[in-house]
Amino acid sequence: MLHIVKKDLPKTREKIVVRLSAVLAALALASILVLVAGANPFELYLGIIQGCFGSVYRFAATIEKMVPLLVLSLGVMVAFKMRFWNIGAEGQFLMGAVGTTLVVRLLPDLPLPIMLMLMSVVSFLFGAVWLMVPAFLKARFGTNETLFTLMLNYIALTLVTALQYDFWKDPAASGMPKIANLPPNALLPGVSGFNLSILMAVIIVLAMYYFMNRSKIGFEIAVLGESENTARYIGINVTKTIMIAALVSGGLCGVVGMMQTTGVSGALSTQITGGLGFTAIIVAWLSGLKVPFVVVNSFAFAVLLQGASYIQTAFQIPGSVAEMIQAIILFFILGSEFILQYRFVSDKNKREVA
Amino acid sequence: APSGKAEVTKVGFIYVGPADDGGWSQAHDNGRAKMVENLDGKVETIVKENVPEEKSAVISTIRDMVDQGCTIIFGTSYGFMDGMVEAAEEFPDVKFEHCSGYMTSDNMGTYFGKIEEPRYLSGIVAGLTTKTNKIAYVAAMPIPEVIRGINAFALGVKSVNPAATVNVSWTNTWYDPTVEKAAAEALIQQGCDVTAQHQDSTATMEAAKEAGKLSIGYDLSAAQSMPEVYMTAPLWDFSGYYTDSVSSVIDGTWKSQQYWGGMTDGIVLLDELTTLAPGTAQGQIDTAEAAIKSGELVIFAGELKDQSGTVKVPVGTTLTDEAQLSMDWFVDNVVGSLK
Amino acid sequence: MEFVFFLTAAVKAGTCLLYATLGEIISEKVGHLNLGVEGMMQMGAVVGFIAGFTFGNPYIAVLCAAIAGACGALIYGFLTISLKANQVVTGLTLSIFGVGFAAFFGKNFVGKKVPEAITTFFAPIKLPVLGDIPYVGQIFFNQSVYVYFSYLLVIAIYVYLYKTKWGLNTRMVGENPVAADASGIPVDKYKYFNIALCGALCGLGGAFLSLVYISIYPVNVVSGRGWIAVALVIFAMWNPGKALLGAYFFGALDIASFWLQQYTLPVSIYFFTALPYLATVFVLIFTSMRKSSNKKEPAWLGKNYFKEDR
Amino acid sequence: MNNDYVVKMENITKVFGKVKALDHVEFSLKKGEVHAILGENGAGKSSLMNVLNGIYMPDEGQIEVKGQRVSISSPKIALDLGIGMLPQHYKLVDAFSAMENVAAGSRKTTPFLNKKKILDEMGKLIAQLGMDINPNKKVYEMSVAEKQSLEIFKVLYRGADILILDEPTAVLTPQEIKNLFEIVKKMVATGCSVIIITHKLEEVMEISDRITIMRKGTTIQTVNKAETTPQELAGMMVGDMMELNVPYVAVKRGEKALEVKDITAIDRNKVNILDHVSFDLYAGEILGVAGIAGSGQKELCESIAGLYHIKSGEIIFEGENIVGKNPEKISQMGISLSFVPEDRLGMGLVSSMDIIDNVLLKDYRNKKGLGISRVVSRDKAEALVERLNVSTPAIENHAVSLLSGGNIQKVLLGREIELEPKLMVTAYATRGLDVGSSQIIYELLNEQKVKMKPIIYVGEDLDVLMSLCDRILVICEGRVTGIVDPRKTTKEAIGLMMSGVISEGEQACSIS
Ligand SMILES: Nc1ncnc2c1ncn2[C@@H]1O[C@H](COP(=O)(O)OP(=O)(O)OP(=O)(O)O)[C@@H](O)[C@H]1O
Ligand SMILES: Nc1ncnc2c1ncn2[C@@H]1O[C@H](COP(=O)(O)OP(=O)(O)OP(=O)(O)O)[C@@H](O)[C@H]1O
Ligand SMILES: [Mg+2]
Ligand SMILES: [Mg+2]
Repeated sequence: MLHIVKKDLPKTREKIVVRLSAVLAALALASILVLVAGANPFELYLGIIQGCFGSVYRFAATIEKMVPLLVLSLGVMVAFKMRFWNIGAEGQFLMGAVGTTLVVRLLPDLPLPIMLMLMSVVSFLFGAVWLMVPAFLKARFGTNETLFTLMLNYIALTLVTALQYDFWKDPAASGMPKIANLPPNALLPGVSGFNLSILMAVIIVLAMYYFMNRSKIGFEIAVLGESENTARYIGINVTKTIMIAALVSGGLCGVVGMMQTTGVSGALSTQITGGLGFTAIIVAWLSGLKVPFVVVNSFAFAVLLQGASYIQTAFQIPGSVAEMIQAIILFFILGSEFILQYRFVSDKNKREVA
Repeated sequence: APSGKAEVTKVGFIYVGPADDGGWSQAHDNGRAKMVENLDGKVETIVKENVPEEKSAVISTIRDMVDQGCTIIFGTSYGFMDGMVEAAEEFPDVKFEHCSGYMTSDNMGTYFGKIEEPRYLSGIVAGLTTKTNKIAYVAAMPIPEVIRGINAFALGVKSVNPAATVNVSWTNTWYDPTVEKAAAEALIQQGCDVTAQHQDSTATMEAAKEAGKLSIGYDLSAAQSMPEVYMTAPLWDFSGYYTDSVSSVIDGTWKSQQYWGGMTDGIVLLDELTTLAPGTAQGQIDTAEAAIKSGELVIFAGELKDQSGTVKVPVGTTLTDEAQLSMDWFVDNVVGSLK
Repeated sequence: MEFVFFLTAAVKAGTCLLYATLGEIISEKVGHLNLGVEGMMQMGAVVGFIAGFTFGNPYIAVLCAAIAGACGALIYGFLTISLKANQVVTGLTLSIFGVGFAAFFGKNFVGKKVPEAITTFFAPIKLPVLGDIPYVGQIFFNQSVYVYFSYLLVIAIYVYLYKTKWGLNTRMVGENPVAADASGIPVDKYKYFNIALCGALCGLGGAFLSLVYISIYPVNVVSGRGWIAVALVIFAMWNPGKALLGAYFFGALDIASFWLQQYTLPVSIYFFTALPYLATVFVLIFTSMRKSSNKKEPAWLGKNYFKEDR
Repeated sequence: MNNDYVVKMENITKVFGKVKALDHVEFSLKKGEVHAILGENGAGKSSLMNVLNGIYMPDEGQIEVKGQRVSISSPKIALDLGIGMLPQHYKLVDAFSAMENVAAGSRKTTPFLNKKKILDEMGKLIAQLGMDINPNKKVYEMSVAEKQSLEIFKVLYRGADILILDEPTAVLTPQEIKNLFEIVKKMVATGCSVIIITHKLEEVMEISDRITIMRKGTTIQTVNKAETTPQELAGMMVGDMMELNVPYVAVKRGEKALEVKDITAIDRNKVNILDHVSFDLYAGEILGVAGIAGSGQKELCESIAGLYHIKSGEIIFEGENIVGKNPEKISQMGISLSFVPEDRLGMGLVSSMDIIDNVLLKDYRNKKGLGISRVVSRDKAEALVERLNVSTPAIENHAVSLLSGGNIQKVLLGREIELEPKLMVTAYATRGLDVGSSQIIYELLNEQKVKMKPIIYVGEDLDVLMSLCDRILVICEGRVTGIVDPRKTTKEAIGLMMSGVISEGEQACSIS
């Protein structure tokens, strides 16, 4: 018989080895699926890599997928650090996009720089409010935020659906349920896939690194996440800190809504998030809520996403295979954390006499 | 042979649903397969299914396809329009063909068929069939293409049964059997005894089958799959158009155009009536079909009133192509709102 | 009469939610927030359909669906119970997996029809006596056996949770596994059992969609109903009886728009789409405002248990 | 031979990460005895018992129960062997009634719950043991003592005949301790064997038959009570003989530092948890607060620190009424609170952070700007560990939750003292601490007093209060029943006040 015990904090090398092995094991298992799908797994994995780095355009596509994921993950991370399970990134993203579109609808003629600034602020606020409501209720009544933010995703989605199919339906689209494309003075400047949102993301990463590791409020968030009693005791204003964390967390996710609407999609729609809000939760978690790893892991996920879309067209392999490979890799990484935190001890020495 | 390989033209197809949806996308995919067969060995196709009608998704799909060497790309859903227009600008050397839209450029054309012609004929069948004088019509989205179809159908119904109404329910999706079936069930429970559809699956007919009603299909013949309810359907046949278009790319004669073919061109047709259709239908349809083909019968010819009774097309006039392409009103025997 | 038909349809539309919700209630009662409901439903739907299509036998189809759902749940269970992985993240991953799984294995079945044998088996059957009660008979007792089975399940699960020692132990594990362990309850076994049961029920919910609710296999059968089930658990306040009512209420909202299109409404039709979520949020806030720890979520919901933790 | 012993543990070793909690420990329990385990904080007492109860699996060693070699891999197996434990932290389900807590997991419970039968059975046993348990009461409505009774009842109900009590008296009032010991005696009379962990030597002398002393993960010795003295026991515990007396340092008291005027506060149940409390506090004095648990001590401390809402009254500090100020403001004014709650980790420390970050908790606001810096805190943490002899493998990247209870407490109190506050409020500073560590704490407090700091000391042990404090404020059910000079009164008199008898003459002295 074996039993498990907690072990020392793992060494850096061990972490790398374990995680890499997990990914390799996952790929090995996924190969079976690929074979079922009628392709050569080795070629396919190579295809994923080619799909991400094979050409400038493909690389740009990878980066384009990484940027929103990165910022969303950073946003989610802030809340998670406080043990506030914000799984509403999807909804905050949508609300940010709604805010962005609202700015354009109300003030269509602003010059580009002012337009962009105003849209950033408004999308930030829209995303922030979408999280501050559950945050406030959590602070006030202890309302379960996991479930609340999950619900808010769908409320936001219905709102966008209503806007797209009804209230903001573009009359010029002759009945097609879509919201009008943004005018040129509301589009993020950029060239073929690379645009200003990359710069925004870099700034956000640096700011968040400082915020989480070197700022008072970041420290307070961490303390609050560990123990509310202690936070109150050292004089942290609990409600205020929760609200600030929610502001930053929801706000960042909201800004992604602006980056995607103005930089990629060109118009608000129900499809705009592509489920990234959920992926971001996984990224933030796998990164141990540490900024540098969020960057690394967002890139890794972007590679998977872009690679998946490439093999679909290149190998005519259904996208669902890519989805399953992605999930299998995640399962393995999630499982491998166990090896890093626990170890097995055999209790055979007490077994011999029963 | 390797020597032949160099001349292979790569063609991209973007579908809104699965290629085997039993409806719209499958109609295109059948056309594609036929085209590949016709142009034996000279083309290779890349297909992407289930692409959302959202600009960035469309553009990134197109970029993928261009990156893999496609020189002509067919986008087969109305909602792909924005993305295709922008991609056409980004890739001036690639030809684009968009089905059912209205935007064109030097390297982007549109193609579509006058499906309202067979729809009108199917309306005749429905009008003759209904006993309750309520016909269910499960429809995707209130865009001109669909509205036009509903109106043509309703006019067909009216031509044989002025008392019958066409009851419309919107699903806001091209393809979702679950939703389609629920919508159809609701209409049937509300008294409809014949169903028609502008949807890409056969779920509406399934609902009719469970309730013991009869159906008009769409896109593809369901004579085999739905023998219990299927009477006929307005059908698509894209193989001719795809073959012509891709050939013109191969021999360098491709030009941007707005193609809008009718029953005479073979891109649209009415399926053979099954035995479930009323006995009198065949004769009336043959007459109407001949009249349409000869130009004697114009579907949207006055006098046409909308639901509120306002005259939209006065006696003696016909609706212009333009007005047809932006149709946003229902004729007066349609029940349902435009939202 | 039209309203009675509407309610009949609502019960049918709510049944898939009911199965999944009962499953998720059991999982949450044992302290595991499994956000993989959507995925498990998908797995059940596709495997159930394939089995049904291949063998034409309703029992085999339903059994396979339950097993598929349970397998999905066991992946989640193994990761969160034995390997102590984060529940939210694992659940989300399971959803991604299940959707991919269904899309992949269901690809060749898209557009295929449920075999006649199964359609007949699951066709509405009017129950003697009960079916003759005015209105109620038509709404509740003129349904498929699949629906009748869900009535029995509600009762069985209620009895299980509140009237048996296994249910008491289960609830203790969800409220405080430390206490449960100290009381000699094999915590992990209870967790595995309940989570597998949750998966089986979610699988059945998914298979209801692919075998009964529709008759043609579509691309994405479940399309978000798993998330509504997660909402419904809260709406029902972890109570199987309320889950039944809630499921029909949510089911009604799911189909309301098709029945209301003929009427001019005072509110946007999208309000009805949002209503399940709004109602759930309301319940969530309302229950948290109450002081008593009754009728709240299980105290250890979402937290893993390692007995040597401090 | 073996039949005499119901438990024999040999060579038990248990390692947690870098900490060797148990190092080849030997322990045995005779049938029908009360066996006390004594030891410093972190000596491994709880760990050893957790091994016996199947919560921890030992890395090495053998266990024999009732003559059988066994492997106890879960509490269930332990229970099957008749071993039940009252854990240091209670393991009850708040949302359940007492009955449900007892029935869950019990082998006696029938597949379909038969409430009536369970209630009958419980009633019988409750009467037999003379316990005060209401089977229908929900745990979240219970007091600490009630919860403890319930925990003990739970294991007895399951038929345990080897009972482990881990620091059961730490949270009880003298009366409750008496009741507990009554129950223990009744149990022994019916053939049970009891292991009891405590730090209080007089309790050991009162209740036990044999005593095992542990130090740093090893057993030092097992002795018969009749053959030893408290002094000898204390000596074995800490390694060498220690002065047991708490020193009183006479200091001439200074200015009035704090004035509490007629404060009243209500708790969740709308009861006056503080009822018109008034007193003054002077520089250079230690004001003790005595009272049975739950009399309002916690709320009093929290009120001063701004953590508890006060309904009426004033607290004047440095000429200002601080009622209604937020905790941050109050701590900036120099008032420090160190409160050791029953579960030790509840308040004041962040369990998953290391010592440095826990020191930083109180420091980080001192730096200007939006950022933080760990330089100063690192030095302070080093000094603290050295000065209070905290045993920890590291001050960095080693969560405080991995330390033993006593060491956690040293970190908490040490940090507060390092802050050089203008006013110190400490509650239960030595709760659960061993003699040596307690001594260090008292010295630290006296040191502060000599520096003319005003100190409020809430304590549990009357002997300590009486020799350490300048004055003792006695409260009962939220009311001040007296403020006395311990050198002019008796323990009995204070005991009376704690039970609600107001001493008028003494109260007058508080107003002066
Ligand atoms: N979540 C993660 N995702 C990917 N790689 C990781 C992750 N966590 C750790 N690593 C790998 O492990 C290495 C070190 O991580 P670790 O957390 O041990 O750092 P550390 O030295 O403890 O830093 P810190 O002092 O900030 O905690 C990294 O270089 C990285 O390659
Ligand atoms: N679960 C655990 N994880 C890590 N370390 C542990 C754990 N349990 C105990 N330890 C360590 O083992 C040692 C012994 O701890 P234990 O709780 O047995 O001490 P104790 O004698 O009960 O002390 P106290 O009187 O303070 O309760 C301590 O150093 C403690 O930090
Ligand atoms: Mg201990
Ligand atoms: Mg580290």
